[in-house]
Amino acid sequence: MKELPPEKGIRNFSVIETTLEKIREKIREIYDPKKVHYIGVDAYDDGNKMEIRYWFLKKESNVVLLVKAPFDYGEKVPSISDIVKPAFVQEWEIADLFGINIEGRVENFFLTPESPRAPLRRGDKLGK
Amino acid sequence: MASESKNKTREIQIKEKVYTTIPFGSQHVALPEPIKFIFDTENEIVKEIKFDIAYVHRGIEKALTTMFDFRKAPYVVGRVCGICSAAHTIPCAVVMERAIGIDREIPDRAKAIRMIALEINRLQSHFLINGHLAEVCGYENVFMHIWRDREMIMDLADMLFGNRVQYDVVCVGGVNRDIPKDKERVLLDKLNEIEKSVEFMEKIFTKDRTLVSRLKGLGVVSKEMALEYGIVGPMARASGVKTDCRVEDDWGLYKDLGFEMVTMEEGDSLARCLVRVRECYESIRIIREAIKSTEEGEISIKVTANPKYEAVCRNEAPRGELFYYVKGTGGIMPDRVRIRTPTLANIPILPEVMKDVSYNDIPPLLMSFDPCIACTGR
Amino acid sequence: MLKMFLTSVLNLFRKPATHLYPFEPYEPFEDYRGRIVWNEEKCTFCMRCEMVCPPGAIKIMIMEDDTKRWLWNPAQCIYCGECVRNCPFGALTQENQYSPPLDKSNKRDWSEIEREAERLKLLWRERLRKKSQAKKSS
Amino acid sequence: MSIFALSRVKSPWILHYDTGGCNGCDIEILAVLTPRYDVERFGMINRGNPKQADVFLVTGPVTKRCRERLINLYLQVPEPKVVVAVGSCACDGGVFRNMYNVENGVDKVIPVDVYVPGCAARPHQIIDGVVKALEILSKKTKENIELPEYIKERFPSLNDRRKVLEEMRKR
Repeated sequence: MKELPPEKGIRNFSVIETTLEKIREKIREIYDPKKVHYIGVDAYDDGNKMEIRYWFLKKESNVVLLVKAPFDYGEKVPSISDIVKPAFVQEWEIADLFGINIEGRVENFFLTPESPRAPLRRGDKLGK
Repeated sequence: MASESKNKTREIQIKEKVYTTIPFGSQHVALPEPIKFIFDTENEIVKEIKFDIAYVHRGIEKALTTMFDFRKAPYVVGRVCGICSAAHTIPCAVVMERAIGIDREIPDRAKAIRMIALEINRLQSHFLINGHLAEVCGYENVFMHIWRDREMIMDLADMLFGNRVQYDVVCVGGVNRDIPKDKERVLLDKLNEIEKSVEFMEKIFTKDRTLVSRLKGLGVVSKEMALEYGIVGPMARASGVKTDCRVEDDWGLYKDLGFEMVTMEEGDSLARCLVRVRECYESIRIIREAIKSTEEGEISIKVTANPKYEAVCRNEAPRGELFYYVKGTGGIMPDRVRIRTPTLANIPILPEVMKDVSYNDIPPLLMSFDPCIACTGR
Repeated sequence: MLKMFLTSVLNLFRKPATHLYPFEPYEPFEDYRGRIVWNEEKCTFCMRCEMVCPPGAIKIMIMEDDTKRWLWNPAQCIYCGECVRNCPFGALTQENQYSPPLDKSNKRDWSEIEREAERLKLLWRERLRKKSQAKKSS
Repeated sequence: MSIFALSRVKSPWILHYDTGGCNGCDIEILAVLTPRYDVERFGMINRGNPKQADVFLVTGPVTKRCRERLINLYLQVPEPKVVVAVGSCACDGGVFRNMYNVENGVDKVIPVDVYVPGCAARPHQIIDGVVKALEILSKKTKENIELPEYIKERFPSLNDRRKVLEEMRKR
C-alpha cells in the first residue's frame, strides 16, 4: 500500500499497490475533484492473475498516479462510480473487454452478441 | 406494502403515457458518425437519455498487442480517428520511445515538426466542428464559408505531409519527412490568410445575432460540475478549468515557446465554440514560432531496441486529453496498450447536461461537445 | 446595409472557389503520397516491404518453379510510404498520382491471394530444407 | 453519353453511412459537398433518408454491430441503386483487416459496384468514383437486379424481405 515514486526516463508515473477490499477506501482517500483529475480505468491480465488499475493525475505536481489491485478470475470487483462519477463508462467497457464482473455492469456495452467474448483476456477463458 | 407497489405501478403507467421515446442515430443527417441516443421526452423536454457509443468498436488495443509490431503502431493508431490523426500518432510514438528509453534523444527538429503536424491537425479540426455547429444551427451559409477556408489548411497538410487527412509523418524515433525551406515560406504565407479567416469566424460567432442567441446559455456546465465529471479539452477550458496537456506533458517544445492557455468562464455552448476559435490564434502562433526556433537538421534517430519498460504519455488532442499507456516486455509487440480518448471522458457528462433541454436544442448542444465516436469506440 | 451591398457586388467579380474537377485537370502536389511503383530490375525479393507493410497490402508469391511475383493491392494499401522508405535497393517509388476507382472487373480477391501466397511460401520453405539436406548428405 | 449529359439527365441523391471507419473518409465526403469541390454541380445532395437515395456511399470496415444496420439501409434504398465503397478499409479492410470485431470490407456484407481506394480517399477520388458509379447506374434497370447469395439466403422471397424489415424496425 505504499506509493512507489516515478522513475525518470523509464517509468514516468508513480504506483500505489493495494488490495481489492481496500481499493474503495484508498480511492476515497486520494480522490478530490479539485486536486486530482480522474483519467481512466484499465485492466491487465498476465495469464495467471488479473489486475484492475485506476489512473489519476495530481494536478499540482503533474504526476500520473496508478492505483492497482490484483484479483482472481471470476472475483466480484467493486465499482467506484459513486466516488468518481464519470468512472462508469470505462468500467463497463473493460468489464466487457476483459469479462470482469464489475458491479452494475451492462452486458454488451462495447461488444455485440456475435463478437468473441472477453477478447483481451489471456488465461482462464470464459465459458470453460 | 400493497399500496406502495400499487403506487409504483401507477407511476410507471403515468410514465409510459407521458414520455415519448425518440431515437437519434445511428444513421442521421446531422451525424457523420454512428452514435445512438435514445431520448425519453415529455412535451419536447428531454428527461432521460441512454447512449450507445460502441458502433465503431474494432479492437485496436488487442490488435496492437497481437498483429502489429511497435514500429507499425503509429500508422495503425492514426486510423483510430481520422479527424485527430496526428494527435494519435504523436503520443503513440512518444510512449513507445519512453518504453524503449530513448525519448530524451529525439532531436529538436523532429519535435518541432511533430508540433506543426499537431497544430495543423487542431486547426482543421476546430474549423470542421465550428462549421458543422453552424450547419446544425441551420446556418448553412456559415458552414460553407468555414469549410471553404478549411480547404486552405487541408492544402497545407497535403503539401507538407503528402496527405490531406492521414499525415503519417510521425514514426518511432522521430519523423520521416522534413520541411524544406521553400515549403516553410509557403506555410508562413498561408498562415496569414488562415489568420484572416479565423478573424472572420470570431466575428461571426461573437456578433451574429442568430448564432449567439441560439447558442448562448445552452447546456451550461459550471466549474464544479466540470471538475466533478473530469471533462477535458476545450469543453473544460470553456468552464474555467485550467487544463492543457501541451504544458503538462513534456514531449514537445511548448514550454520553451511560451504557451498561453485560452479559458472562458461561461461554460455554455457559445463559450465552448469561442474557446475553439481563440485556440486557432494560439495554434497559428505556435506554428510560426516552431518554424523560427529550429533549423533544418537531424529528424530521426535509429531505433534498435524493443520496448521493455512501462510508460505513459498525455497529449492534447483537438478534443482534449489523450492518454496512452504501454507495457513492454522486450518483445517486438507490447504486452498491453491502453488508449483513453478525450470523448470517453466527455461522454459521462452528456446525460447530465442534456436533461431538461428542449429536443430541438439537442443537435447544437451535442455538436458543441464535439463527440468523436471513432475515437470512443476504437 | 451598405456594407452588405458592397460585399455582394464585390463577390460578383471574385473568382469562384469551386474547382471544376472532372472537367479541369488536377495536378497533385509534387510529393503527394500516391501509388506505389515497382521496378522489377532493382528488386531482389528480400521480402522487406512485405514485412513492414502495416495492412499487408504487399504480397510476394514464390511460384513452384522458383519465379517470383510482386503483388500490390491498391484497395488495401494505406499509402503510408513505409515500404518505400524501407526498401534497401530503391526498387519501390511513390508516384504523386492517386489510384483510380476500381470496379468488379479489375479488383483482385485479396484474401484468395493471401491464402495462395501462404501456401506457396510453405512449399518454398520445404524445398529449401530439402536442398540444404541434400547438400549436407553430399 | 458523356458524363455531363448523364448528370443532367439524372440527379442522383446520396446516402452516406459510416460503418466504423476512422471518419477520415467521412469528412472528405463532407468536403466534396462544400464549395471547393461542390458536387452539387452534378445534382447530388446528401440526404439522410435511404428511401430517397440512388447512390449509397459506405465507409469503414463494417464492425459487427454496424452490419445489421448496413443490410437494413441497403434494403431500404430503392432499386436501381449503386453502392460505392469509399476508402481502403471499406474495400478490403485496410489496417483493420482481420481484427476481431471487423468483417473485412463492405463487399462481404452487401454487393459493391465501385471501390474507391485511398486512405483517406481524396475528394478527387470520391468524385471519380461517383462518376463511375453513375455510369453503372445508367445501365441498371429495375429488372436486372443481381442479389448476392448472402441476401438471397436470408430473405428468399420479397414478402419475407418485407417481414424481416418490419421486424428490424421493431427492434
